[in-house]
Amino acid sequence: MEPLTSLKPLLAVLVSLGVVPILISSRSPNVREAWTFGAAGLKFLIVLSMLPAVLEGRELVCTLAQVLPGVAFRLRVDALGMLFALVASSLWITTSAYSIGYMRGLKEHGQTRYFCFFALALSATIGVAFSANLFTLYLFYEMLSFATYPLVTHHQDAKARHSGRKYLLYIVGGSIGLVLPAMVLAYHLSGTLEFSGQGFLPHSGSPILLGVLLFMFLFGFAKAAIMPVHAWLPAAMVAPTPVSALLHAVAVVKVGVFCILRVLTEVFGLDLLASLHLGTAVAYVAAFTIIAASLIALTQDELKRLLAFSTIGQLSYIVLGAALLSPKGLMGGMIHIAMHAFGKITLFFCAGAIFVATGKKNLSEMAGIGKRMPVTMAAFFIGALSIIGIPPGGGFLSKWYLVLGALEADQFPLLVVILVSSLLNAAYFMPIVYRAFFVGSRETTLPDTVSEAPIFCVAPLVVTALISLVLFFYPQPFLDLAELAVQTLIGGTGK
Amino acid sequence: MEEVLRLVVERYNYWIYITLMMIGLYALIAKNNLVKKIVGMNIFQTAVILFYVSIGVKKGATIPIIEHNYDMAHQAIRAADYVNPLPHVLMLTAIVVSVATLGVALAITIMVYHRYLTLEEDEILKQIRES
Amino acid sequence: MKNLGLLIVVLVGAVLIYATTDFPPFGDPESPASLHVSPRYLENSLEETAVPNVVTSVLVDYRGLDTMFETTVVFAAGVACFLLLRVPRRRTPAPRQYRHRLTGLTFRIKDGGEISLPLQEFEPMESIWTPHDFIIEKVCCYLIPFIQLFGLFVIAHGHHSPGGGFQGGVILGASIILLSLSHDLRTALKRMGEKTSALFSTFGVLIYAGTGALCLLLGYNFLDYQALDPLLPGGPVMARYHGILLVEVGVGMAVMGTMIWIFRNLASRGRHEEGL
Amino acid sequence: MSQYYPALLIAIPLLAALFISASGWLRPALCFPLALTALGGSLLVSLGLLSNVIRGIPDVYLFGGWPPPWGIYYRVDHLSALVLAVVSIVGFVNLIAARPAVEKEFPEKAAPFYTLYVLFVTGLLGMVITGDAFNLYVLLEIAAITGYALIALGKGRAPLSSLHYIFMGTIGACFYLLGVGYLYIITGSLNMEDIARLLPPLYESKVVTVAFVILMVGIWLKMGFFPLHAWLPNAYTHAPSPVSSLVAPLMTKVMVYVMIRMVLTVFTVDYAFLVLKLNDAVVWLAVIAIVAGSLLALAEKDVKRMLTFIVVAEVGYMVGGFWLGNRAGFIGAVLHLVNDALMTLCLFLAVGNIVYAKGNSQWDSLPGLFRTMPWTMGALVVGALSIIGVPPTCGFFSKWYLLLGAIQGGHYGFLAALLFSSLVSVVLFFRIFEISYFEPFGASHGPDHGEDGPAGREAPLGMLVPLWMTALGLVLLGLYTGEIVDRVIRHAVPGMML
Repeated sequence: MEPLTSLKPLLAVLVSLGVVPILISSRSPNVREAWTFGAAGLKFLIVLSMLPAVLEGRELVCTLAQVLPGVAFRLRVDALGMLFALVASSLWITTSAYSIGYMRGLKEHGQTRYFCFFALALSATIGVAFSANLFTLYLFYEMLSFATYPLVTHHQDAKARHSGRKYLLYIVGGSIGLVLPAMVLAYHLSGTLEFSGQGFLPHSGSPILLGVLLFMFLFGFAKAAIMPVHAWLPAAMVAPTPVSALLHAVAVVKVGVFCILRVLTEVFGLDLLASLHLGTAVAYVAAFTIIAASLIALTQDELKRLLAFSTIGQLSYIVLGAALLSPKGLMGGMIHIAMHAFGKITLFFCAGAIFVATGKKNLSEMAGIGKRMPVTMAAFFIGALSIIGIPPGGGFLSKWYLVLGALEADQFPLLVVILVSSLLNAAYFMPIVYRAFFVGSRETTLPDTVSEAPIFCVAPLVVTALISLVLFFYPQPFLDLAELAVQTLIGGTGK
Repeated sequence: MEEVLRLVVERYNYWIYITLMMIGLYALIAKNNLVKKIVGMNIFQTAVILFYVSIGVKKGATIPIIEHNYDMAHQAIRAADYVNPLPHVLMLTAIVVSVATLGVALAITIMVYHRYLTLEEDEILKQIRES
Repeated sequence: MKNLGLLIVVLVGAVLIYATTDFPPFGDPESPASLHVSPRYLENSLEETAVPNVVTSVLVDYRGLDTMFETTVVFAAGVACFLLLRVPRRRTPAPRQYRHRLTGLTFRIKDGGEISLPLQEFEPMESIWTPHDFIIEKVCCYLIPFIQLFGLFVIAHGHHSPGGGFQGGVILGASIILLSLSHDLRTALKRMGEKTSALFSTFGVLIYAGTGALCLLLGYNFLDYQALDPLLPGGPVMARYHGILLVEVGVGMAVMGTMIWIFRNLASRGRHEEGL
Repeated sequence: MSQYYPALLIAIPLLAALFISASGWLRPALCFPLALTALGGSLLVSLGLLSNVIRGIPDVYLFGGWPPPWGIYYRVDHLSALVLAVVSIVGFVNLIAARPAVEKEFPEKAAPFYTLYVLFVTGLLGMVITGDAFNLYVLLEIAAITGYALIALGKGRAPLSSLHYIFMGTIGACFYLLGVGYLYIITGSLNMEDIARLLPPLYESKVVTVAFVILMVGIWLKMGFFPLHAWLPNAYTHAPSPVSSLVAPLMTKVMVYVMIRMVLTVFTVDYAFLVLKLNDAVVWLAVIAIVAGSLLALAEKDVKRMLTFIVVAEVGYMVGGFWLGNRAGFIGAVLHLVNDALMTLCLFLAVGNIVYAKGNSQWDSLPGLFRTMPWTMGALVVGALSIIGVPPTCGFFSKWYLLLGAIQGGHYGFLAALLFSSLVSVVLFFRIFEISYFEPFGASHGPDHGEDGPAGREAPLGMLVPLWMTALGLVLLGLYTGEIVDRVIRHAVPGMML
């Protein structure tokens, strides 16, 4: 069907960008946060308003400027982008609420700056989701990198500085050192950067060159945290928890994965990957990351670091799903973007709520916390279920599709990897929940005064936990979107 | 051999300017005293001027000022009778430029001297390092 | 540094000498430089501009733009020396010295005090001061007017003999510089103040550029002196002739003013004191 | 009217410079408005020229009405119109920003300062537009002499640095003059196109080869191309900040333009790339320039000095891009010329603000700047992102073309050098940002949230406005890259490179 020309994608990107001057100029925190909320809600509504058209199978396009021959600064909303944008924009609302509770609860400094860059980062995220070509994608990717830097280093101390360095080293080093030349090379080979369902790279290119190109993209988009370029993610956990939650469970890392999905499916195309056996190679790299990250997560004591390694593992599921090159696998990967987002953000919110209420970061100090903060820990349990992939957590669905995909692709070793990793996930999450609820009161080191975190902290995590549950029973919008996305990819190949 | 000799004899003017120019360049690079450097710079510029002026020379020609009351109706002016005026014009400009450069260079040298009380470059650099 | 310099010099020299072998021989009337552009100047200058001195006509007319910028370079150097060296006079209390004009007696006034005697009989003086040499002073007094007259001649006669604005301007400037050398800076400054020399230099260039702009206003190209025809007698060719003269006067003024200006700032490190 | 543009372009600022000088003696208050009017006027004229060129109206202007090669003529084509616009924009914007600094540092010398400032811009404009090789030399010297004087005005070792600049600059200019003389002696002409017409039968002559070499060496000396760059960092560091932000963006760029002009118009691309076959060697020199410039910048602990080494590296970008000898490389070089002028302006203006507020730009004066001077630092970030090459700032697009050119030309050394320098720029700038963001440690903690941070004030509005105009210009320029390339630069690409 004909693509629709529409300004909506641009609006969706700009709405948070436009709110930044207002945030800077307003002195009252209440006004500032009201604006943040307003922008978040508006953004979600705009994204939502595009959903029907996308579900009909149409694409919304908005061309801004022709910057290079054959390359425009162009936004395009397709099913996959829609899926991601829905997740990101809906979670911005909850995170905004959570941020207010968290930042005020801890009396953090520089809150105006914080909300500004948060809004910028969200703009960039939506921009990535709606990019029509590699150039636009790269633009927003870089914008996100630099907008996140002040958030990661929010505390402005030596530790934050160190993490900030690591963050830049991996993210910017990857994007300039690897993605940029890869992009130029791709442009040189094909004369375009426009995404297309079949991929735009010519099939005639030398296999070695294409292989090198693929891995330049794979490791260059370091936000996806595929080993060995994962080390920035645990380091970046020095950030305030809402930042970790939204950016490092949803926006930043998912942007990385999303970029890799785009590269695999719409730059190379499934046929090309299959014919060069590159899919399998990527799949094994992802598989290694999954297992290794889960094993490392087992050894962690600091809750946020554990979550970080868990994230690294989960991200590679998505890459793995795409690399299977089978329809079901692809679908699994795409749905996992949503499922993991809701599950993981719940977990991060819980970690933050615990920190606000008790000041504790380490698991060893949290024994018995379930009795003091029952709501929080219940939500934690649901989130964990979703991540592990046990019904009624939404994560079950995505894992189901991934397993199907592995079967479809005849990749039994990968099937084993998925299952083993699920066991490992359970192995690092369940003890936490167990120790939270089922230890004697004598083992608790927590003072008696501890109770639930402020309402602004608790309400969002309850909401996200509930959504995780709901998604198991009613995954329709995401399933439909993913199916549509897969259809355009596979349909193009004539299957 | 004769060939080489002829080459030199016919073009000795260029050799002279090159020699002068290299003297200037050497002074610019190797001399330690700032004023000597400026002198070298001037020699360098003058060498270029000499080069240009020597382009304009024509054997058997006179200065490019047409005789007064030249009877143009009967006799066309023959360019070969007068030396080429263009290099002279250009070099007037170049001379003025070199004077201007010299003026500014001297002004700045005075500033340098006033600031460091010496014109020897190594001493100035030593002072800068020590401060 | 010395060895490096030697190396560079030898290298550059070798490259330059390498090229000379393809040069036309010295004084060759058949060289391309003598055959391509310049013949037209020689053959047509008299006809087109009525100026027999071809150097002048090329300098100020055919390649008048170069010369305008050349004058600007001089002007810029003057401004540059002023900008860098001139010390603005500050009224700080300090011991001052005065000389009685008639007797030559000197007085020293302590920090910022005032003299009660009639001021016109005294002139301020600086500590660095050498007495004038009578013979030099007088000889120069007689020389200077002739030098200046010669300078004016060189400017005015540039169309017909070697000379022109630059040469004449330098001679005029030198006359004032001679005055400062033979007497002292203050005497020269009294004859021609700093402001005067600066404005001379400015307006000299302004005459040149203004003439060009005038041509533009009259509907011709910039510096096309033909445009001055309605303003000057003698037809379009003579308009060029007169235009050249006008511009030469401007150049002379600019060069004279700037030479004096630069000299003063260089000689007194921008203080404009009595001695040099 | 528009046929007078080339004359007006030069006449307006030249006359204004004279009026400024005169008004310095008669009515000092008029100096700045006059300068502003002059540069504003030439900005309008240069934009007019650009639009003429885009609309395909040729602009040849015969001075004195004499036809070439006897007279001097100015010629506007796509390339020169673009560079003219850049020069006049930079000159104009920087002039606005210069005022507070001039009033603070040398109020009594405003008149000669503005005179020389306007003359400097005049010289550069003339160099870009002229079609006569010797006229270019005279204009070069105008720009040079005013530049020397303006630089020597700085504090500390500025006069010494300026003197070194004079020595090197004079050698460079004399080499240029000598090269023109060599061309004159075998062609008899000084007009660029006339020389180009006469040269082809003489390609075998040693004189042409040597003329080419010394011309290039002279121009490289003037632009600070790597082994010949020694004068540049000192001169640009110690100059007063309004001067550095004028000279650093413009002088090197215009010299790059002169290099391109010489190769394109005088020697022709065929000669430079096919007869001499120097491409590879020069590109490798550029690689060394980029790498060395970046590495030397790493060693500096003064923001301004660091920027000067970045300028050295950026010169390598442009020279290398041009000598790649293919279409993308050429477009990249020209685009980078435009972009880099604005990026350098933005960075030097920002540093100028820091110097204005803090007295110097050493690392010691950086801590807490994000708090005390958020606007200045914000613009610095934009400029830095552009140098690094982050879209949508313009730096990305020229880098893109350069990278593409490197790939198309198979010159992977150049590719690697470009990426290396981008990465080094990240390090360079984020070191600065880290210091000014994180330090002093502890200032941002505690319940008061660091209200009692380091003292300091934002620069005056008169400096911030031009700074932010430039910073936004970087983004706009980036978004309009397609237009610029399509309408202007594409037409300047010589036929051989297509």
